[in-house]
Amino acid sequence: MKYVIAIIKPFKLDDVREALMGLGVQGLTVSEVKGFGRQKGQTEIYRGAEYSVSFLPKVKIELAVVDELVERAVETIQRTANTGRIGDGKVFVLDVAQAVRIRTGEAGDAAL
Amino acid sequence: MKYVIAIIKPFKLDDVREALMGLGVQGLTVSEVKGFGRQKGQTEIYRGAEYSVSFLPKVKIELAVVDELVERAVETIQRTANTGRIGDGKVFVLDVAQAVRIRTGEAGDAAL
Amino acid sequence: MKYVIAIIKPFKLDDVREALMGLGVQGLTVSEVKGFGRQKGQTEIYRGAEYSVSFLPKVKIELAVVDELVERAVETIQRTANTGRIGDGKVFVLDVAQAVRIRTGEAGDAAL
Amino acid sequence: MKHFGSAGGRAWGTALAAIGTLVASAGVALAQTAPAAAPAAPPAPKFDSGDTAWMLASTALVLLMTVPGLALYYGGMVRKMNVLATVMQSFAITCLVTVLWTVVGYSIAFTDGSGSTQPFIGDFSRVMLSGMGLNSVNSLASTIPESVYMTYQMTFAIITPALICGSIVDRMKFSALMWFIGLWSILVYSPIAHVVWDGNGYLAKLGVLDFAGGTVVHINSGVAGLVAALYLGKRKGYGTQPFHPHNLVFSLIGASLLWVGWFGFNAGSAVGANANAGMAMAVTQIATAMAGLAWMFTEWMVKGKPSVLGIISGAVAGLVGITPASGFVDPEGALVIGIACGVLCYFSATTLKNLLGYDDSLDAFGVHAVGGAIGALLTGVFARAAIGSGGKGTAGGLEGNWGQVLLQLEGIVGVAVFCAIGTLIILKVVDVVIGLRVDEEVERDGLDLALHGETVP
Amino acid sequence: MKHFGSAGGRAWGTALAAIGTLVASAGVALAQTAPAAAPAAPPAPKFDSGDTAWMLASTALVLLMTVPGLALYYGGMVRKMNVLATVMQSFAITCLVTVLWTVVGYSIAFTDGSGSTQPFIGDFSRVMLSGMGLNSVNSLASTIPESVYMTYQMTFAIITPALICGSIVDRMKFSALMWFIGLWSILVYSPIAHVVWDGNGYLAKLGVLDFAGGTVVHINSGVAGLVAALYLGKRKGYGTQPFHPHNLVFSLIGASLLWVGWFGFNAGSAVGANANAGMAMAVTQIATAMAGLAWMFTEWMVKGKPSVLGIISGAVAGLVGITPASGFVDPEGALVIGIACGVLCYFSATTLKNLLGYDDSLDAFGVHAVGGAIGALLTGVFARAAIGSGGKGTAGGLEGNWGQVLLQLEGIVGVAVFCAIGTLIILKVVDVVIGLRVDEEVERDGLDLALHGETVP
Amino acid sequence: MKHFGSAGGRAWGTALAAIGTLVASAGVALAQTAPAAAPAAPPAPKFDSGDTAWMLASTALVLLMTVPGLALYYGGMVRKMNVLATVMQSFAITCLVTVLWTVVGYSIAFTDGSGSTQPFIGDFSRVMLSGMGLNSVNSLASTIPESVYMTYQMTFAIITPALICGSIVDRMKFSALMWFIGLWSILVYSPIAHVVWDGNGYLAKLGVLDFAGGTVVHINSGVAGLVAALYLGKRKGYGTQPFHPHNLVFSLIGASLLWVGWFGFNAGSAVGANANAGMAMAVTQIATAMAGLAWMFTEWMVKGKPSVLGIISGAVAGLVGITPASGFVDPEGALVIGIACGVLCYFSATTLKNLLGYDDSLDAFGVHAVGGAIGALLTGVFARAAIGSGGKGTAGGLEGNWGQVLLQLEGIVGVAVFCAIGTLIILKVVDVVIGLRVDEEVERDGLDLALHGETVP
Ligand SMILES: Nc1ncnc2c1ncn2[C@@H]1O[C@H](COP(=O)(O)OP(=O)(O)O)[C@@H](O)[C@H]1O
Ligand SMILES: Nc1ncnc2c1ncn2[C@@H]1O[C@H](COP(=O)(O)OP(=O)(O)O)[C@@H](O)[C@H]1O
Ligand SMILES: Nc1ncnc2c1ncn2[C@@H]1O[C@H](COP(=O)(O)OP(=O)(O)O)[C@@H](O)[C@H]1O
Repeated sequence: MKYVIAIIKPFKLDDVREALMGLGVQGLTVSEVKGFGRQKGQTEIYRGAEYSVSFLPKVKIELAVVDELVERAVETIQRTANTGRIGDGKVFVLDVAQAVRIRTGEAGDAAL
Repeated sequence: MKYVIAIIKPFKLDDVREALMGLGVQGLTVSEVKGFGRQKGQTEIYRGAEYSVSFLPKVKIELAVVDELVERAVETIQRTANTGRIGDGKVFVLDVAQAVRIRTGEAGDAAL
Repeated sequence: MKYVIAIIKPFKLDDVREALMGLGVQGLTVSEVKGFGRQKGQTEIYRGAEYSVSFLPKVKIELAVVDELVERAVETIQRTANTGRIGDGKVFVLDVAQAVRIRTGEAGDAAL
Repeated sequence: MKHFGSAGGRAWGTALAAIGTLVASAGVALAQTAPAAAPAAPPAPKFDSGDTAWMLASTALVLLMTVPGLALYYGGMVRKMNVLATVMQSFAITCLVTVLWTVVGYSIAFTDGSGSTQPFIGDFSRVMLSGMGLNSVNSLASTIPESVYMTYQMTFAIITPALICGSIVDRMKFSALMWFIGLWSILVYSPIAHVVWDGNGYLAKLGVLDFAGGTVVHINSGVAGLVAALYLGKRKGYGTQPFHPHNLVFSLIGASLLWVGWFGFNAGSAVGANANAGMAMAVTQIATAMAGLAWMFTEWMVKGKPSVLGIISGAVAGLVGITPASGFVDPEGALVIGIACGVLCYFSATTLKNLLGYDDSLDAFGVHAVGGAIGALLTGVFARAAIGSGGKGTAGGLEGNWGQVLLQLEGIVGVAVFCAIGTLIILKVVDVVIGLRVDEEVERDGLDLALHGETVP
Repeated sequence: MKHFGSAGGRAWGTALAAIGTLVASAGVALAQTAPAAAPAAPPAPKFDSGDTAWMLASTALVLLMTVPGLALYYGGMVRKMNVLATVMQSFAITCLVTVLWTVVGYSIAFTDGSGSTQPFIGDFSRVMLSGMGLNSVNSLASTIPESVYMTYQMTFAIITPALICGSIVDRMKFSALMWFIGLWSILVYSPIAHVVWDGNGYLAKLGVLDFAGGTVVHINSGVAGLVAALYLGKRKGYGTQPFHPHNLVFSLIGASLLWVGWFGFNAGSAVGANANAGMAMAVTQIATAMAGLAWMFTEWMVKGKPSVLGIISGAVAGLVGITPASGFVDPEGALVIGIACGVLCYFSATTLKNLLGYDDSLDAFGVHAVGGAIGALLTGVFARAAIGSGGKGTAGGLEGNWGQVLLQLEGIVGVAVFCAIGTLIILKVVDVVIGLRVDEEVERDGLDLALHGETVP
Repeated sequence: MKHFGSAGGRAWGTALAAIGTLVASAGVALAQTAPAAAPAAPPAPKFDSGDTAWMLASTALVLLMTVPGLALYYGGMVRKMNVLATVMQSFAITCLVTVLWTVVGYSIAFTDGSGSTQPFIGDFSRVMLSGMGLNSVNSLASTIPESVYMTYQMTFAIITPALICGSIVDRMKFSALMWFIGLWSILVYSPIAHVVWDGNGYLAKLGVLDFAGGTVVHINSGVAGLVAALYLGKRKGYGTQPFHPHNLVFSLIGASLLWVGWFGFNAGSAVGANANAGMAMAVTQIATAMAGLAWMFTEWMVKGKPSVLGIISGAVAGLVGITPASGFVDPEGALVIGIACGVLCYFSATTLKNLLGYDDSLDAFGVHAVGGAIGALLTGVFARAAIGSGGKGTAGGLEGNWGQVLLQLEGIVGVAVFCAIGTLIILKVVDVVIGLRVDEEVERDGLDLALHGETVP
């Protein structure tokens, strides 16, 4: 099982979620994050002070997927979240040592 | 050392934290996330528009634990956060390559 | 490639970001989290009720870095975020199995 | 002391009977609707435009107290998942009571009535406000149009039940609340308003002093709140889980608007733009500020920190305490009332509540009933003949008339007992018919989404 | 019926010509500035201090409706990324229209005018408010200083275009909005205010009843909103993505302040502190509450839950509906108007909008135009001779004068058509010159940061 | 020019001596408490109910400016961790100053005084408001009860020190603030109010025009703010870290309530519901809107974007600027004052502040002192004899009386210098006794939790 972490543009969330569902993904977890990268933010001005916004709003998606699905999941995210513009984000894949479903105590792939 | 990521129902946070403390866990980090899964959300209605709430509020707990504790930590979380109802959440365990305590620079298990 | 997760005090964020940039890090992702640990919070009082604030505001930084940089990145974070006071936080390093840049589809180190 | 003897007991018994009559005859009255013919227009009365201007403005100010004032004051104090449900209560009650007051509430409270029920309720001559035309006048407000007085009093009828919500937030069904408040407004509020304020009212005739509603509004709502809190029981997790107030900035806005609006409440109760109104405004401001400081410093000493929630609670306690007194006392009396309310309400909302263990969630009882009672009693102490009624007022204890304090006590006890019984009966009926409390899961996950299908960020 | 024949048509044609004249002559007038000499001061008029007090207070109340009232009502309903852009619109329009009204708007709307344009626009004698001194009086408000009446009417001129924004949020350029509103205020609002309210106005002379602005303010803004929404097209993602309202607590504050401020709007339209004002306040309160309940219960039945957004929308619908009627109907009429507006606006803002598929984002049309039209028509039905004009008012349908309903219909149609044409022309011009809509990316990522360089947390 | 010679210097020296006397004798006076006997009631004066109605309403409006207006205006601009501490300051100052004004402040400011101190302070005859009964009248407000005038002036005494907080947020101890403001209110505010507004006041006698407080309120608070900002030093991280305003929606609500409430401030300063009040309201509205636009367009040109913070800052600058002028100028003067304040305050709060490098955190100086000075000077230019004092007013420069501009300058300088010295002394004393600034760690992690034990979400 792998743990996929994707940082994407916020307005792409619903598309990505639906595309993953289409793939058979049953669950995922989402959080609001701020991203710093090549994409440069705009400037916020407050009276005398100007701040260049170095952090841009992004959405982080985390999902554990069974090994067979990982490749397609990553590819699906990459394709769906893509706008071709700088700042589209990244996908990282990590190994999972164990997984448990809290409701039932099921472990391993059955936990998903 | 392992990195335990648990997605639980928000109102269980305090119980879980206390149970983990009882186990000897010294620290953990918490964030508010939105979860998508088998549990279906309610419908929000705004004048003409209805949105089925596909994302439900969840809490994510992250904690690094020494190898000896992992099993018990996972089991404790599973037991404490359990309500038996759909949407109780998941626990994932990942490998940690290294850990450092910022205050002292201590590394490895001593960092926790 | 490694995935570095650092929990730091919020007011250190800008320093850490700049120090990492100086090292050649191109991107990172930040989220607001609440930390529980040795550092004890203050007490909040609402009329008759007193709550000891067990969770303190922290900032979580996540960044994927190429293997060559990991050590220096961790060390830089540790040094910059350090105040010498309890509650300074932790750095954890995890292995990354794969990374993809959404905009281009580039994989591996080129994704960063 | 005689008022506490059998005569007093009998009188309050009659009150309950009067309410019975009310319930019975209301149906009839509503069926016939009102005696449609507006009385042959009398010669147009000469209204005072200045008095009318102030009462129009006061009406707006008192409405501002409930929406958005009270909505925000309460809404900011509950947990995030119940914020919308809480502000919804104030807003919906504003709508509901407006309609009920139009249909029957005003008629019960502010018409003369007749016979043995006269000391307790009015009659049905103003059902649907029939007969209230451009030229009509209520005898309690002779220099302004009746339409203004009716609307002004309506805003009091609105805020009183809305205050009760402070005791029952986080756990009462919205549907049950609507029934409870609707019945309470007609069966408890209107009669008590009649008893205390109408010229024929039982307590008014006794000489109980209540300028702007210490008994009618605050003791009444606070006692009803306590009864409801006890009936409903505690919120799940009360005392064990942290109940973090969502956003005290909202509460501070609410408290501020309560303060500003209270000028309409107290100075408006002079029913004119005159020196009585001016003095009522002055003492309101002084007592409120003093009570805010008193609560703040008490908390600072006891707990080590002065909090936003503390100072605004203190200010509200001061506003409550000066309410019955505002037309009768001078600035020095106001300072004392302020200190008393700030300090004592602090302890009643913290120590006392914790001691007795009931979950009066946002302290409708601890602040409104306790503050109202303190204010009503101290009115009896500090009333000055030179201040009340344009200078021909009742003297209080300090001017030698200690009997007034006993009278005030009778007012407090009478209203509290009547209110407690009425509230309990209504709660029981609603509970049996549709149930009062939300499901455990709804309570745990928040009322906003479950009851109203909405959330705040 | 004759008003719908050719005479009526010609009249409205003249109206457009009058506006042409206006545009042409405005330049000239502004160039010459105003006939500087203030008329030799006539003997100081004796103002009524009570009436003046109430109109000063009313002016403050109506300003409160737009800032912060409307700003919050709308701001709370849009997505988080557009909150500041939305509140900015109300605030900037307040500033812009104040200046334009000073420069020329008041003069167009509330001076006598002359010749064939007189039924449609005034003249330029009050450009830059020249000649408005301490002693001057507007004939529509004889007991108060003209400065008060001018400022009071200014607040109406402010809120009307601000209401339009409900239809165009989330997608219109701020610069384009400034131009659009500026032109609209002068070329559409001022003439319509003259037509309906000035003694020489075309609709005023016909006998169309509009106490406080059902046509001038609500139908006008609502129709302009619809035209703008259709012209701009839908927001990206409308109907497919969830558009989560940022924070309905803000909307509830806004709705509450609209309610409170509306007392100044409706009761203030009596231009004095008298029984007419009192009755207007009473019926405003009653219709609003009734409409809030009506929308809430309708939604509860249809959708299963009573929502905060629902009850506040209903209350606003009731405020809109009672606006034209408030000086003419009694409490029973108010209850009917309230129910009608609550129920029908619910369906117009939900079912009807979804059916027809336009993106009237925050329902400026669905609530204001529809509610305004319902209110204007029902004014014709429920107007009572004993209520209007200090007791010497126009009778409505229920008192036998059904012709009034047709008159009201002419008022509605006349204003709607004129407004629609004027709005369309202005939009087209601004679109051609600077473009109306923001870039797709700006719309997607939010207007706050892109247009104003700021964000909310 | 003579007023700047030695006579003027001596006069201001006496002022400081008068304050010395004040400090000394206050203790005595308070010990004796007040001459308890209320003067044998004179025949009841005939108050004007319309004037009284407007002044009651105005008092409510001015209170609304501070709570919640100013609290929100400032609270929305600071970082999230200091929001509650900031709103707490406004609320606590409201309470504190109310009590101090009751005890001694009103007496110092608005009684006649005697002897050589008369031009600078009053006497102690109204300590504890003794002698203020239903029939008493203040000679500055002859048509309304003294209780109303006292409370009205109290709201000015409240907002002035609350404005200072804009300069010192994020770093001053709450306890130190209470001491500082308490002393400042008695020793700086009350004397200056006497000097400028009391019939016997030094500047009043000279003929300095300040209708509603350009010097007393705005220059006074702005200068005090600057002195405090300089004394305290910059906030940690100022200029290097981003200080993100918590929520500008709160600031916009605050600015809007300031605007609405300012009608009570300026039009209320006519102390009656008359044509002067009407004109003051009109010019207030016009100057505010013009300044809002002026700041917005300046920022738009300079920085490329019109911001919410910009337009609301401009509006506040306009309100400040028109304050001294509001009873004296006509709409054209108002437009010029609006433009001047909008543009110049923009540069003073941005360019000038950055240039000089002080950390006047929320620009109490840059907006209030600068705007107040601009307004005070331009009052001298644009005052029209036909507008002031019911038509018998002072002419300004444009009507030939350029000497008035110099007089105004003397007023500005006199107030600024006196205020600066007084403020500095008080700060020094409080600093030595209990220390002014919070610990570095508290400043870094936020005042909300450390000082008040509360947080916002
Ligand atoms: N090394 C990294 N580790 C973690 N997150 C990253 C990293 N680099 C970029 N990100 C995240 O991806 C987002 C997009 O990256 P950016 O460099 O702006 O554009 P792109 O993905 O097109 O190269 C960033 O805002 C940040 O949230
Ligand atoms: N594959 C997954 N990866 C990450 N998080 C998941 C995954 N599946 C579920 N979750 C998280 O767990 C929560 C509960 O899952 P759900 O399927 O609703 O119920 P259950 O845990 O009872 O099977 C989800 O809301 C989501 O936050
Ligand atoms: N085992 C852990 N796993 C994850 N996060 C931790 C762990 N221990 C501590 N933290 C995080 O680090 C923060 C600081 O830890 P704390 O024990 O208070 O101080 P220190 O880092 O100085 O030892 C905590 O608030 C928490 O967010």
